Parts: sequence; C-alpha cells; structure tokens
Amino acid sequence: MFYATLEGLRRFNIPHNFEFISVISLYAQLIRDGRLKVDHSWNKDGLKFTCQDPCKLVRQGLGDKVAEDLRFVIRAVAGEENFVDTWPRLSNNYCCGGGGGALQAGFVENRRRFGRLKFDQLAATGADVVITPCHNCHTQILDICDYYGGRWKTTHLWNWVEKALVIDSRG
Amino acid sequence: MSRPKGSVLVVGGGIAGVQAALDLADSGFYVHLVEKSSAIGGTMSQLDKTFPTNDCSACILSPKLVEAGRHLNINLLTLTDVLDVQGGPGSFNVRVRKNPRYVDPDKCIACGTCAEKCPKKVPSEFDLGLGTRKAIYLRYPQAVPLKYAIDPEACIYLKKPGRCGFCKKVCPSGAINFDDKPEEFNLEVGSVILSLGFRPFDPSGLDYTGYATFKNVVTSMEFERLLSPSGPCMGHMERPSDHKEPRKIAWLQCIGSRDINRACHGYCSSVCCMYAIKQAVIAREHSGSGQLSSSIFFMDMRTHGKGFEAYFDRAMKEGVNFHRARVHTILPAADDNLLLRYSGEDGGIREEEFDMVVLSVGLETDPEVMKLCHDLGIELDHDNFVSTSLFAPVASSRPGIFVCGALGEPKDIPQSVMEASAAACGAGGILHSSRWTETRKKEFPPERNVYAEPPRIGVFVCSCGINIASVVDVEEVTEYAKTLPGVVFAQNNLFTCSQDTINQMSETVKRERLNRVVVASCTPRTHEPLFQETLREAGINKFLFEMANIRDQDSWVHQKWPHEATNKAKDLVRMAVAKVRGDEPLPYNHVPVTRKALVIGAGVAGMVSALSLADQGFPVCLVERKDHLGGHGRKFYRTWQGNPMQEYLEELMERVQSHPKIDVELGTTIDEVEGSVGQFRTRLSNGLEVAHGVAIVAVGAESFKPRYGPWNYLYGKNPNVHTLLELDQRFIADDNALRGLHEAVFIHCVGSRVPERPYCSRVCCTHAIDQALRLKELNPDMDIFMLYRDIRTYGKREYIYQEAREKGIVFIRYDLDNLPNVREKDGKIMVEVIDPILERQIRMRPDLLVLASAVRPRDDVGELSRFFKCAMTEEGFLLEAHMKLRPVDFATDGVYLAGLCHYPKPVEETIAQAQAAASRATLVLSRDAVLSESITAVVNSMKCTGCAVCAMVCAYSAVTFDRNSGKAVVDTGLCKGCGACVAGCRSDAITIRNLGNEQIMAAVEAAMEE
Amino acid sequence: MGKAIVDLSSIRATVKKQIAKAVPDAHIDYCLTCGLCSSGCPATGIEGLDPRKFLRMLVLGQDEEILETNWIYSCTMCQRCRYACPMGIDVGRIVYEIRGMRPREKRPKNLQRSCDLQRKNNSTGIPDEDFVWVVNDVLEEVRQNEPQWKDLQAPIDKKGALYYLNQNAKEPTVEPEEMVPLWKILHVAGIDWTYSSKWWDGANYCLFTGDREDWEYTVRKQAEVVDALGCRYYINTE
Amino acid sequence: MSIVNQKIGGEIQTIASSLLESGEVAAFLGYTKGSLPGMMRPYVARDSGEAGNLSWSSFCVINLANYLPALLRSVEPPRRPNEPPPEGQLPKVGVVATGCWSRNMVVQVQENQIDRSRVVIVGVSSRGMVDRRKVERLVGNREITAIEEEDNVLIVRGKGFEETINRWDAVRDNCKTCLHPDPVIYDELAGGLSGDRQIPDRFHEVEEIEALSVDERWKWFQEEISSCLRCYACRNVCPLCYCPTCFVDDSRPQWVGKSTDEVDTALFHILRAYHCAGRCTDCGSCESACPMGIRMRLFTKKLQKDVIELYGFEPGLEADAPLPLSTYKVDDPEDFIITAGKKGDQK
Amino acid sequence: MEQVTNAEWEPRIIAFLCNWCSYAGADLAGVSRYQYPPSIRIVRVPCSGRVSANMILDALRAGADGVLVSGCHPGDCHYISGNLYARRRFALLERLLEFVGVEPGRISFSWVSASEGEQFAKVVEEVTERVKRLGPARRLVKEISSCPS
Repeated sequence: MFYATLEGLRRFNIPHNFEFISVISLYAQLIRDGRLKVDHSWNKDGLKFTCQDPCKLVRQGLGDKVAEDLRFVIRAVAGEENFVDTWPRLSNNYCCGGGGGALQAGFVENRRRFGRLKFDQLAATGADVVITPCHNCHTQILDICDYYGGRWKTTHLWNWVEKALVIDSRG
Repeated sequence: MSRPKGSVLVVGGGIAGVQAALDLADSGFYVHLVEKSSAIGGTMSQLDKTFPTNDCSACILSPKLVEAGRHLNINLLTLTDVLDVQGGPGSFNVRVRKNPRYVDPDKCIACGTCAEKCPKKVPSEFDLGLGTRKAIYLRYPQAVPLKYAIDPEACIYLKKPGRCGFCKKVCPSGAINFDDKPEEFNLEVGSVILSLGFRPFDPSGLDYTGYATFKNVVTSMEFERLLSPSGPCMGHMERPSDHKEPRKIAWLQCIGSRDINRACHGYCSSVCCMYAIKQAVIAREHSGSGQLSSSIFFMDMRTHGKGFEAYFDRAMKEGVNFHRARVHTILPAADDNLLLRYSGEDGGIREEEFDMVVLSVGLETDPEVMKLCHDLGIELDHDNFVSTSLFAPVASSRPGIFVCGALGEPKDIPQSVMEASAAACGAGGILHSSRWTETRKKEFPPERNVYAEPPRIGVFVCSCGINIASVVDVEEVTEYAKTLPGVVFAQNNLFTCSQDTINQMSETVKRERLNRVVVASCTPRTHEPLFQETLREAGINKFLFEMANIRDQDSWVHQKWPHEATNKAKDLVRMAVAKVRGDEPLPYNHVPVTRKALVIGAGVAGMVSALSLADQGFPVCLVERKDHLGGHGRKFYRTWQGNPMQEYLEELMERVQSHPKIDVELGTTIDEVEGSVGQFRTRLSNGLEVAHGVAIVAVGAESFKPRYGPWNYLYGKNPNVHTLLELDQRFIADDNALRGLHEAVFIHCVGSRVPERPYCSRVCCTHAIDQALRLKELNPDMDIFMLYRDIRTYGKREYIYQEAREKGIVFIRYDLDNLPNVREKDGKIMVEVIDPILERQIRMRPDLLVLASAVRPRDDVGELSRFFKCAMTEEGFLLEAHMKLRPVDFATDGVYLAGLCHYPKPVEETIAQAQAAASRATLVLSRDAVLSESITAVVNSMKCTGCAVCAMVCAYSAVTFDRNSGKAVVDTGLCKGCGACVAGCRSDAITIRNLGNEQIMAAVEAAMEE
Repeated sequence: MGKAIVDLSSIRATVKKQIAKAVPDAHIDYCLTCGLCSSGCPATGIEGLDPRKFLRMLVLGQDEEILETNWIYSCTMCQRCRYACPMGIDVGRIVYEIRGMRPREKRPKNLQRSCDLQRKNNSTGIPDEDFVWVVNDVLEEVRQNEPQWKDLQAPIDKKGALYYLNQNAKEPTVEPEEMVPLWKILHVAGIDWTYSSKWWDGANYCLFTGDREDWEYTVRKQAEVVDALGCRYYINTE
Repeated sequence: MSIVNQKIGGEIQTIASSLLESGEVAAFLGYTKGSLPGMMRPYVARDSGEAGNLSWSSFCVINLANYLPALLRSVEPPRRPNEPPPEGQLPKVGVVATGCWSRNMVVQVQENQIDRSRVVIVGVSSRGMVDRRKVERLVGNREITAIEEEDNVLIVRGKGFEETINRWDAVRDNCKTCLHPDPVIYDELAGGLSGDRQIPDRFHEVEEIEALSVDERWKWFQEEISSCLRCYACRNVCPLCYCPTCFVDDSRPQWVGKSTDEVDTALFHILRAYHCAGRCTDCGSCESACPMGIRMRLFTKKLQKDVIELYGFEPGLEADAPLPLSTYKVDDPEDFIITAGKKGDQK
Repeated sequence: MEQVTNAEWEPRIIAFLCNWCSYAGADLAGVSRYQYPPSIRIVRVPCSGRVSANMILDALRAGADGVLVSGCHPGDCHYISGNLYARRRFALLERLLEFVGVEPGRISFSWVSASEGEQFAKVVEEVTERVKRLGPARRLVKEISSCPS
C-alpha cells in the first residue's frame, strides 16, 4: 500500500535517502518526456475506460495530482474520448471498500454492502474497463463487479500501457 | 494641539460607508468617500430582497445613494484607490489615486447609446459573471454616480488605439475621453473610516460541492442575481444549465463558514441562515403558489436577529423544508439535476433530487483589502478581519481610524449601518471642535414674493441630446407649450441640466419675471433638486416648480411611436402646467434646536450614548429610574472575550459622574413629553422640566425568571438552579464553592423561541458557553453538559463554541418535542434528555443547573413609546424606523434607541448602537435649526368633523385628534407628506400643500383635454 | 443496540481520552454532529453505525460498545469523511487507534495473520528465495518466448540502480505474468531499476491492524533495504 | 294596539320621565306620533311632562343616532369654535336605541361624534320597522287614512276599505335581514332582548344584482337612480353623514356637479355609499326617507357584504375594533391586484 | 368627441404612481428601454395611500378610458403603511364600481417596485390591452351622455 509506506516514513520519522514515488506519476512523466511512446490507435472499437482513485494513493497520499496523472495516462493509452470520468472523483472519490484491511478482515457481507456505492458509481459510467491502480481496489472491484453483476473488466493500468507501447524499430 | 481637520475620509462605498459619510456630512464634516469601483452601492446593490422585511434591496438603498451622490459635503471619489495614510488622529495625510473613467462625468447623461453601440461584451462582475456587460458600462441601472465608465481591460480602442472608438462617435454629449489618465493626489483629513466590506467565499476549492463542475450549483450571491429583476434573467429565476425555471432547490449552509478544515474559516458568517431562508421564500414566491419546493440543509439554524425567528417560523409554515444535515456528496442526475445524499440524525441515508443547488457561502475579507489594511498599519485578526475590542467595537488598532461593517466581522445590514453611525460618532469625537469648518453651505438670494402675481410660467423643453429629440418633436412641444394658459415663455434646450443652460435658466426667470417653472426632461427623482436649486438662485421659491418626464417615461419607452410620443409629451407638459399653476410658495420650515439631549436609562447603552454626546460638547440629561448607574451591566461578569465587565462599568460610571456636560437624574422617571424634534420638553418625576432637542431611549430589558410554567426546571425550588445572571453574580463574588462542583448542566432557550416568546434572545448561547468555560477554568475536571436547540454563536463567537467542545464540554441537542426532563431526587437534581444522534436517553445528575433564560422587554416600555410616539414590536421591544437602514432611529424624528430595549444584544453591539444613536443625534444637535418637511398636511378646521380617520392612518403620529377643539391637528414637524390622511378623509378637510385634490384633479383633467 | 439510559454522571469516556493522548490533533470533541461524514461515508448504516454516531459514542463514553463493534473493520479508514469534515476530524485515524486497542486475539484473524507474516518478510509468507526464483523464471520465459523482448531485464539487488521497485506479493504468488507488463514498460523507457530480495513487498497490513509498532518495524525495514541498494527513487507499483 | 310596542312605549316614557325628573339628562330623544297615519317623528322631551308624548311603534324608521350629536351640542353651554369645553361633566341626554341605531352610536363614539359618558341609552330590541310603501302596495296603493298596529298584523283603513295585512310582509328589507336586533350598548332597557338572528341569505338582494351581467348591472343602476332629485334626504337622515360641507356641496374641488346630470347623480350615489363603507349598519333610514323610493341601501349593503368578506368586520359590534378603512392587515386579500404575468398568475 | 374605430384607437389611461416605487419602476422601464403603449399619463403622487376614491372617479369623469394605481409592494412602503390602507380602499372601490356596472378592467391596481422596470412595462401593456378590449369609456364619463349599452 502506497500510503502505508508513505505515512509510515512520515509518522515514524524514518530516515531515508530515497524519494518515494508512485509508478503512475512515473508513467505520466515518462510519457510527457517522450521517453515512453504510446499510441491508442489499437482502440478503434472505442473501448470505454474509467478508473478508481485509490484512497490511500490519492486522498491520503499524493492528492489530486496523481489522480490527474492517472487520467492522463489512461487517455494517452486508450484515447482521449474513451475515458469516462466518475463522480465523485479525485480526492473526493468513494472508497471501494476493500482497503483498510477489509479484504482480510472477513465481514464479507459488510464489505460488499460498502462496495455497493462504488459499484453503482462505476456502473453509471457505462465503462468497459475499470482501471484499478491499487491491489486492494483491484480485488474489491473485481469482487463487487462479479457480485452485483457488473459488465466491465477490472484491470491494472500496466496492461494497457503495455498494449499501447510504441517500440522503436531499433528494439 | 492645533485644531483638528474638519473632514473625514471614508473608504468603501457600500451601505456602511455611505451611511457613515451621510452621518458625518450631515453633522458638520466634509467627507471624501472613496470607492474602488465605478459606482457606490456595494454588495447591497446586488441583492434582490433583504430579510426579514423582504424589502427590495435596490429600492431602499437607492435614495441613500442618491443623497450621498449629490451631497454638497460629500466628495464622491469613484474608481479611486487609497495608497497611503500618514499622520494621526486629527490630522491624516492620505495619498489616493483616481483611476481614469474615460468618460467625463460632467458631460455623460447616461443615455446608454455608447453601451448599445459598443461591440465588446465581457462578463458582468455585478452579475458575478452570469450576465454580460459592454466594455463601456454602468455598474448597475441605478448606479450612483449614474455615469458610464470604460473598462480599460476590455476596451478595444484603449488596447489598440485607432480601432473601434464607436462610443466616442455616438456619444451625443461628447463625454468620451480616451486620453483620461490616472491622477494621484493627497487629502487632508482628521479621521478615517474603513468600510471595505467583504467578499463572498469562493467555493471553487470545495470540490465536493460540485461548484465549478455542475452548472446548476451556484453560490447564494449568484442566486441573488438570478432572482433580481435587474439580474441576468431579469428576475425570471432560471437555472444556468438550460434557462428553465427550477422547481426544486436545495440550499447548503455553512459553505466557507464554521469550517476549519477546508475553508480555514472557523467563524460563523452570521447572515447565511437568514439569507438562505429569504431566498427560499422569495424563490417560492417567484415561481407561484407552492410550485417550487425549497429545502435548506443546515447545522444550526441561526436566526438570532430581530424578527428573524418569526421569519424562520413563517418559512416553515409556508412549506420550506429544513434538514438538519450537512451534505457531503452531490451527484449528477438526469436533466442536469443534482442528487443530494444526506444523513438523518438517526444515521439513515436519504437521497433527494433537486434541479438546483445554492451554496450559502460565507463572508471573508478580500486579499486586496487585507493588503490595504496591512499597508495602513491596521491590525487584523487571524481570520483577516479588522481587530477591535468589544468595549470599543468600531475602533481599529490605529488611533483615529475606525472600522464598520463586515470588515470587522461578518454581519448583516442593520448591524453594519449601526456600526457606520458608530464610526461616524468616533470620528466626530475627535473632530467636533472643527465641526462646520470645512463644509460648504449654499447661499441663496431672498425670494421674490409672488403671492399677488398671476401665474407667469416658463417651460423648458429638453432634447437631452437626442434622447428625447430623436423620438419626440421637441420644437412642436415647445411651440405648443407657449399656447397653454399662464405660459409666458417656452424654450427648447439641448441639455437643460448642463451648467450653461442652468445659468441661462436662472437669468430667464429673472428677465421674464417668471413665477412658475416647468422643465420637460427626465425624471424628477434625479433632477428635481437641481432645478429647484436653480429657482432658488433666481429668487423663486423652489416649490413653484414641476417636471414633465418626457424621457424616461416617454421617448425611451415609445421609440417606435414618435407621433404618439410627441402627443404624450404635450399632454405631460399640459399636465405639469396645470399642476404648477396651483403651486404655492411653501415655507422652508425651520425648527430651532435646543442643543441638549435627553438620555433615558443609565445602563451601558445610555451611559455610552451620553458620554459620546457629552464628549462632543453637547449637554446631556441622563435619567435613570433606579437610584444607581449601571443598569443590567452590573450583573455581568465578563464578555465572551474575557474582558471583566465590572471594571469597564466602574470606569464608565466614573466618567459619567464626573463629566461636566452630563446631568444625572437618578431615581427618576418621565412624566410627560411634549414637542417634537429640536424642541422637546420633558417633565421628570422629580418635577424637573428638561428642554431638549433629541432623546435617546436606552431603557434596557429584563431577564426572564421562569418561576412558574413550562420552563420552570426547578427554578426557585432548588437552590442549585440559577439563571445566567445569577451565576454571573457568583463569579463576580468569586464564590469558592463553584470550584468544588463536579457536574454542571446548562439548558438553553429557557423561555426563548417558545410560543409565548417567539424570538431568539441572541445573547444566551454565547453567554452560557462562556460561563461553562469559566467553570472549566475554576475546575478543569468539572463535567459540563449543554442542552441546546441550535447553538447561535454567530460571528467570531463561534470560536468559544469550538473552545468549549475542545475542552470536553458536551453539547446535546433537544427540541420542543423532546424537552429536558428535570427532577429532584433527594435534593439532588436529575436531568434527562434524549440524545438525537444516539437516540438514547441520557441522564445527568448535576450539582449546578443553569438556565439560559430569555431576555424580555420591560413592561413599562409601552408608556415610554407613547410619550415619544414610537412603535413597538409584538413582543414588546421598541421598533425602529426601518429594520434595515434606520436601525437606531425611530419613525419619530429626533428620537433614537439603543441597547436591549431594541432587542437582546451583547455588550459590544449595545455600545456600537449607543454610539450610533449618539451619531444620529448629532445630526440634529450640531445645527441651530432643523429643516422639516415643507410639503405637509394641513387641516381645514371648518370642514373637519373630528372623526380622526386621518390620525388613525398616520404612520408618524403627525396628525392627532385634539379633544379641546374636536378637530384634527397636524404637527408639521412630524409630517412626511405622504397623504394617507387626505385619501382617508371623507370631508376633504385635510390636504397636502401643493398636492391637494384640486391640483391633482387639475393635472388629471388636463390630461384629458384636447 | 441496547437502549438503556446512559448515565453521564458515571461514565468516564476513557477511550476518547486515550485517543486524545495518543493523537493530540484527533479533536474528537470538535464534532458538530453535522452529519457530513455520515452522508459521505459508504459504511454508514453498517453494523448500525456511521461515523457521526461512532464519534458520538466516544464523546458520550460508550466505551464498551466502541471496543466491541466490528464497524471499525468496515470503516476502511479511507478518510473521505475527514476530507470534507468542517472540523477536520480524522475518523480513520481514530478507527486505527481503536483497532490497535483491541487485543491481538480479538482482531480479525486473517488480518492479524497478514501483518504477522509481513513482519517476518511479506504479507503472503512466501520465502524470499521463491520470489527471486519466480522473477527469474518468468523473465526467462518471456525472453525465450517473445524474441522482441530478449533483452528484458528484471534486476534484483542491483546496487546503485536509480529506481527501486517494490512488488506486491500478490503477483509472484498467484499471477506472476502480471509482473511482466511493468518490466516491459520500464525497459522501453530505459529505466535503471531493481527489485530487492528482501522486504520487497509493497503491501503493509500492519497499518490495518492498528498496531503501531508492527507497522513502523516493516516500513523501517523497507527503507533500510532501499537505502542499502543506494536507489534514488522508490517506485511503488500503485 | 300592539301590546309589545305599547309596553315598550310605556317603559320608554317611564325611564325618560325619571331621567328628566332626576336631572340625570337634560333632554330625551325618542319618537312621538306623527300627524299622518303610520308616521312617527323623532321627538325631544325636555322635561318629565313632555316624556308623556314619547311613543313607540313599528314606524320608527329614522335612525335617532343622526340627531344625537346636535342634541348633545344643544344642551352644552354656548362656546366659540375651538374654545375648549368647560371643565367638569357636561349635561347628558337620553336616547332610544334599537340594534342598528346603537351600532351607529358605537361608530359615532369611535369617530368622536358623541361622548358615550354623556348619553344614557335606552335600548330597545327591534321587531323590525314597517315600510310604509310596502303597506301601500299591499293595499293596492289606495289612499290610507289610518293604520292600526297589532303585534302581528296591521289593520289598514282607507276610503271604503279595511284590510288586515301580515305585519312581517310589510317590514323593511333591512330589518328582515338584520342579525342583531338587540342594542349593542345601552344603559337601560325598554322591553326584553330577543337575541341574535340567523339569516342564511342576508345578502340575497345584493347577490341577485351581482348575478347580473355587467351591462345589466349598469342598466339597473341607471334605472335605479334615474328618478333621483338630488334632494339629499338620504344623506340628511344618515347618522354617518355629518360632514359640515358634503362633497356634493364642495366647489374647490368640485368632485360632483350639482345638477341631476346622470353622471353626477351616479357619482353622488357611488361616493355616498363608499363613504359609508365599513361604517353603515344598514339602518334603512336612507331608503325610508327617500321620496322617490330609490333603493340606495343596495349600494351600502354591497359594501357591507364586501367588508365582511374581505376583512371580517361588521361596524358597531365592538367598541375597540378599529374601523376597517382606518386599519389594515399585512395579509389582507389582494386578488384584485394585477400582476401582469408575475408570480402566481396563470400564463 | 369624435368616434374612432377600435383598431387604431389608443386609449387614454391615467396612472397614479407612488413616487418611491412605481414611479421609479416606470423610470427604470425607460432606462432599460422596455417599450410599452403610449396610452398612459402618469400622475406622480407621494404614495398610493394618497390616492382616494374621488381621484379615481374624477379621472373617469374627466374621460379617462382607464385608471391605474400603482404603489410599492406590501411591506416596501416608503411611508410604512400607506399602500396597505390603499389596498383596502381600492378593493372596496373596485368591487362597488363593478357592482354598479362599471366594466371590470376600467380601473386597475398593481404593485411595482423601483427595480421592476420590465414589470412596469408589462403592467401597462396588460392594462392597455384590457381597456382596449372594453373600448372607449362611456360610463361615468361627464362629457358624453352615458348610454346604457
């Protein structure tokens, strides 16, 4: 969990010499810098994407900036017009209900009840793909999609970045 | 020290600034009124209606603005910035910069041709971007000064000279001046008043509100413009997304207030609850009977002002929904609607769809204002409001510089107006020895006696450039005027109001020996005073004058019917001539002023009023019913900011007693009052007769003691049950027993906001919480529970509510359906109440129970109100002349009120009101004589039957029934000339001078001739 | 919930006081009971509770019920309430403290187990050698099967790499092929990166048990390995 | 002879006599028999002897309140205009008052026309006064030489005929629709009280006109007043019309022409009625006094109906309720205000 | 007086406007250039409470085809309560006039505030329209003999 480390370093004042970053910001930076070339032409069928803003990464972690990076990357790899945003979004987005140990703690019924709001919100976007940058979100959203009968595909971001990669002929 | 300057700088032309300027200019000081924008009026001019009277904001404001705009002793500096202030009390040197208007105000006739032709549209800041204006614009239709201005940021010509310039081409009076330059200069003043107001909180940063994302989420200020007839949808109330009329609106309270997390504003903005209710009510009215559903989502309903609670009750009865819930999530719904998800107190989630959401945004200080205050060395508090002390509520940290209005703390209009007068009083206190030294006075030649002369009427027909002439055939009208009976002279002018025509008119009157004048031009509402003054300059009584409004009410509204408009202009001229024929010269009624004040009541309000006047050199007779000074204040321990009350009071009493200008009459009441403004004679119970020019009523109020009835709560039965003031007594006495207490319970609203006393006592929440904090100081381990209905710690008082919670004082809400149950068991108090969140019965066993009981009006106020012919509210408080704009005046001239007899209020507001009352009183006391209305009622006693209908319908008690003669009599000093008496009289026995039935009939019949 | 009378004269609100001591800026008492938190919380209604009622129970000293309710495991400590709370009250943080007050044996078993495992090395409990083996195995497979990726790298313990990459334990244990896309991306972008063979798991369940000491220990270990490798950036895969 | 009225007449005599005898009142205003059959005229008794001339019958149609202010002035010591009244109690007068007359007296007190403390009111519950025109009609407009009144019938005699008619058939319209025959204020009573009456269709006369079309109403109005002579008898008998200069006599301004021009006559009747709005007690004096039989009561009755409908007010019932045109309520009805499409208006 | 055909006939309407609200509203209509028929002749009075029944009848008598009285909205009266007394006077007068056969629409009452320029124009339009439908005034007009039509 991004936050566990970030907040841990912060709260316990743990000495370290590195900078702690999210891979999403890294993707965005690489794409912006041109070090990573992506092409969304693969998505000629117009697969619609939306995403989850992981609480621990966005609201509690790096804020709206990383959430905007996430959208930037999705738009870059799936096509500008193929991204459908949720509401609420960014730092104000709903928690999926899988975080905070809920996936491990048992109380499955409660967890799914919690996830209902997230399910309705994602379903309302009509997206075909839900990008879940966080592992907990990924598992929870897979589960509620299945449980409540959603029709989207729940995936990590890296699959789509890979799909859109433009590899120099130099290889 | 050399004599102080006799002038004052007022910075900020909102209602507070305008009020301060008018008070000062009318009491002998010259005022520079500086306003940053192109017109005065401030926020109030943007509002649609005002609470709790639902007055049209522009309607009640406009006359004040016009008055300020043409006041001989107010130098209106619009588009002007204050750069620097040097010096100190009595002598400040102020550097200002007047920014270019690019329109010569002396030439602009506000015809609007320029704006019509201007090709550049930009969002209107007055409409908060909801509508557009042109690059050359009037800030708003009733702007004062009514002069156009060019916005250099938008103007095509100013950005690229040579392009555009249409306005200059079409301006009929050649007023456009693209070469206008900023101008810097210095002003020498003796005092400075800052009335820079506030700006509405910008909720863009509060993403969860959906503002800036959803078009149909608007701020309350934006909603005011949507409601306003002069707003972007001309009062039709459309929602922004599709211009449809909303059917269901939600208001969200405390947006940017009482929020230390996202908004960083821990204070309460004081006005939002009331304006939200007002908007909810008005919106329903706009949309017709019950068509619109309005819901208000709030934390605590804060309707703590005069008439507010009744307004709230009425709104509830009329079907406005109130939800005690803050809303976190606003979701988009179909048709641009919005879905609100909120939680009931039981924790149940409810969802409701609205087609519009209004954010009740709070008030904050503009960063530019912060910078100015910083540059001026004015201390700000941590919320960036100007720091003041509760005992000197309008004094800033820099001596000689005063502050009023929302700049000091969020507040409503009456409070701002009150403070404006208080600030004027502050400035007057420094500068009184220089009164009338810098003011200008108009001198007129003696008036010609025209009684015996037959009417010789002159008619001046104005072309108003092309404003009239392009539609109305002014030549034809002029020729026609010459044919009318009594008309000996008629002339057409390009601009009748231009300085050269005015001079020429004066000459014409003398040359032609005219004794009546008609000007056919624009509206008398703006121009009558100018022409009347011209008549006086020509030695003619100013009441021998009429206007025919052939522009605003003719050429401008019948542009497509030139023939009919010309005929109508002739009719209007004929009517005016018929009316003026009957006009008689009227006296300028002067009432000599006895320059002494009577102040009734020697509590804080009365003593502050008395001292404020006495310090300005006016003798005061201070009458107190009890045999000691101090009033209610003697019972208070400290203010909510912790200032010891008794020390302040001691000092105040000492100053009053030793002041050479104050006579104190203790143990004395009023027996009889005669006379009117300037000339009161009051007989006191000790036999003394006091002649005075003004009176200030400051008789205070009482604390409600719930000895019987539903709010008893063991009061008077158990020794450990106190009212707030009784607990204060123990604090004052430093009762050590308090330190040993383990548990205290406070019950709020004891006898307030209940059917028999349906008003909020305003002070008790703050007082009770401060007492709880005091108990915590005495014993930090004491458990304290506050049983409340709504916590009403408005303004900065919110911080002590926060502090109380922080200190572990527990607040439990109750309502009238769930009253606390107080019992006694073995001499021990037991209190039970249901906590609405836990939905569980809570039991407390306090060893101290404090009742925050109501402030109630004194029973003898009625008698006093009869003496001074002033009205009372249903609750028995005294009623001011106007709830919004005349908060310390009575409808009866020369009588003012201050303190608790007006409404419950804390000491800082009492002091401000007392200073304000003193300021208003100086308007009379500073003069040898006051002018009373000339156009007044007059009784024909031959016709009068004495039925007294006239007396009953007179709102000013100017007409009374005289038992001796059996006839009605008019006190011209009180009469305002409204004519309600005339229309009520069946016998034609009472009439209004120059507005008699015969004259009106002459005009009516003239209209029907041809 | 029992509806017996709450006798405030006999309650002490010990939990509230404990939290106040541990977290001076928790400001539980600031609560205005405005309900904004509850309106925005997806856990409202679960176990008969919502954030406001939860705070109210603390304020009115319902300590037993607070320590017993499993609502604290439905609250994901997501802080959505805190985000908009006018008083900035951090219910997530308070829940964290209360989770920590529960004796270990009363905490949800699987959650506690994840943390216990993490304290040893990673949350799934697979040995570090297995992780190294899986990475190399998968890498080898890609290099062989996809000729265009024959140069793909997945360095482990590469000292002085610019970037350190953690790896959520879920992939190496149940879906190892999910590691590959990221490797490819980093490869194409020419990123100089490395895994660590120790403390490589980015997850940290000790945060969720509310156990401060466990959480601190694991983060400290992670930081140590990254610094030991001398990486300038620590990339979290989330 | 009507036993009831005779008894009342006797009691009035007794009371008046004792009031005059004791000096309690300086004069007593009542009725005495007129010279024509079925005619009564107001009468002032100045001593106990004259009290014997007082009488009571169903023909007391003119409202005595009308004479009360002048009578009060007549017993005061003479003084110049605007000279304050002398100190101390001024002489009192006695007066007979039925329900409507007493209500007028209440209004007169409210309008400062009489001083209540100077009036001893002898209350009489009215059984309804008889309309002489109705009697004439009921006997076929033959010349009447004598009318004898019994409790429930009138025996009408003329040349060659004697007819007995039902008294109630001849009672005035205003009395038939009167709800409060008992005096509202009184100091003594002659005869008993009869209590308020229930009359479901008390405004039927007005409603019948209201039901007409506007043109029909105009026609009715024109016809109704066409015979008006502008003799002002209606005004002169009205206790509400006490202006020193009536608007019809005013020349500055001249509201109404003085001729019998139709418009001026119409304006006279409209304004006269309007001046009575909220004050008229429907005593019927005006109609009874009109030589031409104009039913001008309908105009005042219409206003009476509207005042009740709009403001829930009936004059004279409560001494301290302000007259409806001298007061207001914030939420008074205002359906008549045009809104030009603004709020609530159906588009 | 010459008979004109209704098509081109423009009625003459006397409008008594209170100085503080409705007269100002009429000014604002002008400032905002709201166009309305040239039918009204405005008489400025201090307050709608100044307008008596006599004045309204006098206007009709003098030949006005319609009379409009307009004041401040209830609660807005510059003189506190003048419009509230006026409201009662007008309500009764209007009903009485209709009772005696004066056409509904001859006399009209409205509230127009100083900020309701457009509203003023609309009121004039409506009043003019109503009067036009009725045709020239005949009843209570002095100059012409009233014909029971």
